[in-house]
Amino acid sequence: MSDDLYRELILDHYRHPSNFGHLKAPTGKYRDSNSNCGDVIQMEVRVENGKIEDVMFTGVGCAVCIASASLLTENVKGKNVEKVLEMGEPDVLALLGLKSITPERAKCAMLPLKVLKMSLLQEQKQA
Amino acid sequence: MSDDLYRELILDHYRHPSNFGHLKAPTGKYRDSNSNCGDVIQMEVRVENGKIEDVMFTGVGCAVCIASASLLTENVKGKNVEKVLEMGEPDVLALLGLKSITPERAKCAMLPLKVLKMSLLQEQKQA
Amino acid sequence: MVETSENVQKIRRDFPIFSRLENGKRLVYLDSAATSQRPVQVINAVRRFYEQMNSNVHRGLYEMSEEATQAYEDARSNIASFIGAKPEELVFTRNATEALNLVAYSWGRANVREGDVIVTTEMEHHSNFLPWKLLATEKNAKLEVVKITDEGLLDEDSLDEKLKLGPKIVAFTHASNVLGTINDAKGIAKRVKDAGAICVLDGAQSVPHMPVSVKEIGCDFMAFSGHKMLGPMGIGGLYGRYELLEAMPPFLTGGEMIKEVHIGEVNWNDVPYKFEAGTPNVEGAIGLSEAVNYLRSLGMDWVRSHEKELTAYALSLMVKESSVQVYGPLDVEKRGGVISFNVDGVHAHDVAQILDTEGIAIRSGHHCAMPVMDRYGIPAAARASFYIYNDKEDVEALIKGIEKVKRVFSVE
Amino acid sequence: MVETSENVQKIRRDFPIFSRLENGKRLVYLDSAATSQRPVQVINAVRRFYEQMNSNVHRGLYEMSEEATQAYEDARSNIASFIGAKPEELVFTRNATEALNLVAYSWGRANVREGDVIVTTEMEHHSNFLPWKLLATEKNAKLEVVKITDEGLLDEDSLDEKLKLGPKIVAFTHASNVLGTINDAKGIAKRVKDAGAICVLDGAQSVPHMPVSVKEIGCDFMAFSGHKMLGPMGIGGLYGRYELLEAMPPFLTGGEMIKEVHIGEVNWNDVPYKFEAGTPNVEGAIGLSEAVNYLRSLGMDWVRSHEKELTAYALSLMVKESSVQVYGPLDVEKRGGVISFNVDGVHAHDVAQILDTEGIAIRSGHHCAMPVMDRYGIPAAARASFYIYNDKEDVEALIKGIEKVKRVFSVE
Ligand SMILES: Cc1ncc(COP(=O)(O)O)c(C=O)c1O
Ligand SMILES: Cc1ncc(COP(=O)(O)O)c(C=O)c1O
Repeated sequence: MSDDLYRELILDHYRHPSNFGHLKAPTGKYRDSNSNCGDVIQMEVRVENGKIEDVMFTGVGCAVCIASASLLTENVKGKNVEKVLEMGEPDVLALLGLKSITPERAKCAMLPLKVLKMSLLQEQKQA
Repeated sequence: MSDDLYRELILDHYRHPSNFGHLKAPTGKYRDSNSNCGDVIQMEVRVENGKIEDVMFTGVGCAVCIASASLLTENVKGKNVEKVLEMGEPDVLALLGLKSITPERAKCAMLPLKVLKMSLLQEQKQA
Repeated sequence: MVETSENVQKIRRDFPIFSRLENGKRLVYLDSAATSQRPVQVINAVRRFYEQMNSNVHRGLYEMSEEATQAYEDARSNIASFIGAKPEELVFTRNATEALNLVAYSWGRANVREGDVIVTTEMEHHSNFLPWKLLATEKNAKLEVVKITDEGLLDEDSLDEKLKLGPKIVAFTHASNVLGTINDAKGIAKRVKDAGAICVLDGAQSVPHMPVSVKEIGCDFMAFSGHKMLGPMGIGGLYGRYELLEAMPPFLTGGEMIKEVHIGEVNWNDVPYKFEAGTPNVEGAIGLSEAVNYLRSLGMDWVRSHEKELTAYALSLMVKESSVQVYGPLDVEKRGGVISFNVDGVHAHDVAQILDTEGIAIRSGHHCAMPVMDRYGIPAAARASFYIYNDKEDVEALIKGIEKVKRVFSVE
Repeated sequence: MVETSENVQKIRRDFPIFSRLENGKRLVYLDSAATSQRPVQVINAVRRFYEQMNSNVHRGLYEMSEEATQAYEDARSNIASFIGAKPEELVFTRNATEALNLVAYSWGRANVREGDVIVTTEMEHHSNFLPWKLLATEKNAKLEVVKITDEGLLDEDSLDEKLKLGPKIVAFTHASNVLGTINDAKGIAKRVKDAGAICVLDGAQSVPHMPVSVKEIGCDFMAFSGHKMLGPMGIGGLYGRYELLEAMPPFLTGGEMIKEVHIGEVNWNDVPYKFEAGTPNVEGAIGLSEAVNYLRSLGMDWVRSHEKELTAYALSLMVKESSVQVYGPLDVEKRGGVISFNVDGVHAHDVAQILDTEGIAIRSGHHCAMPVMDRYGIPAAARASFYIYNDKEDVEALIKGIEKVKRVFSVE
């Protein structure tokens, strides 16, 4: 299974992540880390009329974590906030092209979605 | 071995302990207990010119503990304080007529000597 | 009756200890309230961990460490469900004592102020008494102690009186390790909550012996020990209501319980990890989970009714002996399988020692419950306690042993 | 060389885990700094306890309980002598983390006042950092952190500077779990004592790997963990100088740690029992004692020199790789068998994961030492660590594994 993790899709997004950087005028922003591993992800979103207009991320992490953030940000742009809040592990695995993942690596893969959701919730609270 | 503990000598001294009660004018007094078992012994001594003139005890305890206190007080009356401070487990076992004893029961048997020594040390501190 | 005994024979075969001879005699183990024995299933689970996946948890990416982490978290879910809790509400501790101290240090230090009232009872084990006493002393709070009746039940009036003082915390035991008394945890918890206090339950003597659900009871915290319920030593648990655990400051600090530490700044980890500092006792958790499976396979209702039967039988024989004093309620609906007693004129140590010569293991002393001893004006008591591997033969051996005590000490 | 490898083959046969396949490959276990493996001698000692004398300690008068008590206290004496301490100076704890917290809570709360200085270092595991940080915050004391050099040694000037502040406590690690650095514990302890402070040593990474004597070192407290030295999880120890332990208030309260409790009055038990509240991990202590016997039979000098040899070999190969960054001193006289490293452009997780596909178990992450990570400006590192059952073949497997990492990530 492990060898699967390092296919071109993931390695490409790790080396050249999409949407890496900061947003000009984010409406929501959140940062979190995985305990015991050192992965840190920050998401910045701009939501307009319940839609994700733009999203960017920064952070450090392993290939799975960074690729997940990169693929996720590509995927959610233009989506309704509700739809994104409904996303879960199967969606992230599908984006990564993985059938399954071990629990420790799942934490890496899922951190970006977790942080994204929190940034959206924060956005809503402020609105 | 255990059956040994309940020979007549010990049972007699348990039922009718010698020197049980309080001294009129003790020069030293000490009380201690065994953790986790509920044995409590108090010793009161009167020392004159480095000699134990009189000693009495009070307390509650098992047959071994009470018999040990009873036999010990009988034994030390008139003895030099130094001699008593030198006494140890073999002396107590000899008084009880026992060849050996398990560690838990040793705590019961040795409590009276331990308390007696402390009462003597206290006496000396005050003198 | 016969059915029960066959059951017990079958159970005993799972416990290697019963092939031991005690002083050359068949071991009659009547000290499960101190610690239970372990079935081969638990022993093997611990050994399997050592031999097949021993590694540290939560931090390893290699296969073996993932397996260990999974096994550790599966154990948490399994044990949590056994007491009616969610996995994230179960903190692993060394034993019930540490669990109770955790509440006193963390919740207590953060919430108790000068002049506040903390309530405990005369029936408590030192582990559910001293942490509150120290907390009270440190905070200049008042420790109020609910009385017990002569029969050995919590005194309802005394409880009411203490609740009227508006306490911050009420800590009480589900089942007494001396009197056997089983308190109506659910009813008391409701009254405690109505009085606005936090309800801390000591489940050390109930979780091993009867169905217990924290959700059903409605307490805020509950402590228990693995070694009293067929599990290994060195592992126990604290149930805490999620919102409370969330809001509490950590207790021990170190590895595993943080998200980020920089010299200037610290972020604590999520519940329950926030309370599990350092390398946990992984093999202990796995062993305890196996113990829970074993108990589940018997059914906690069976465990309770089996012990009730043995207790009723033992009490019926013991009350006939005029020179034997039995403490605690005589109604087996109100009590568990713990019987404390004294033989007139004989110290409890001597009772235990003489029973040992017959291969019978009981406990003697104050059972870490000196306030109970004070209440009955006795320095010590002998205590026999039953569990799943005991049967009527064991009860009869106990009664015969007491006869020997009386002979040796010439008690009428 | 050949001699060593034969020794290792012999040792490995004592460890059942090595018959496991990791991802279908021979297990190359390079994560002993996280937790060590257990030899069959330890596994059997624990099982024997369960099967033959499992019972609670210190409170039973029956034969089996006396045996358990004896075994528990023998374990204490044996482990104490292994670290150059007297039995009454060894308190059993769950792990090193709890031991360090005990000192911070008990000695710390009783002795540290507002404005006092507490010193720790940039090199510490969170377990020897957070308890002091919390203590400082609670008491409004100042936490001062000794710097480390680029090479990964304690900065002597920085240490001097902090000692001049007249600290109450100086806590430092004997061996770093990230950099491998071995500090001159004896020399530093003397300077700490001369400065009038209490000296707390974290021995978690030294006691398993080299001869350590607290008497020789002259520290006041030392913490260590059983699971890192071939023993079970859930058991560790705190050495404390007798006079200090005597004078300290208890930490956890409950059963076993008192002499008398009445509602109004409490007398604490003697040292070390005063600090062991509740049912201890008896089987853990017995298992750890057997682990100590195993280490003693190898000789701690052999252990140290064996690891030195492996470390030197590994370092000599790793420094040749320009894309591999190794942290900590390169001189094996100054370091133990822990090697942290990063491969350029590859996150440590990915290094660990790819090595796992080759059956090699290493750790990755911040190793519960985020201040060290901050010091080197890295979010994480991969870490390989050696113990008695590793040999040069394992080192070569590691190097080959790193080659694979570079291939997968196309690192030059
Ligand atoms: C240097 C150091 N100190 C303390 C600890 C904490 O040990 P434990 O988790 O067993 O409490 C560790 C373990 O990782 C360590 O390496
Ligand atoms: C009622 C009760 N509470 C708490 C405890 C403490 O359990 P442990 O020693 O496992 O912490 C006991 C054990 O004797 C007990 O009987």
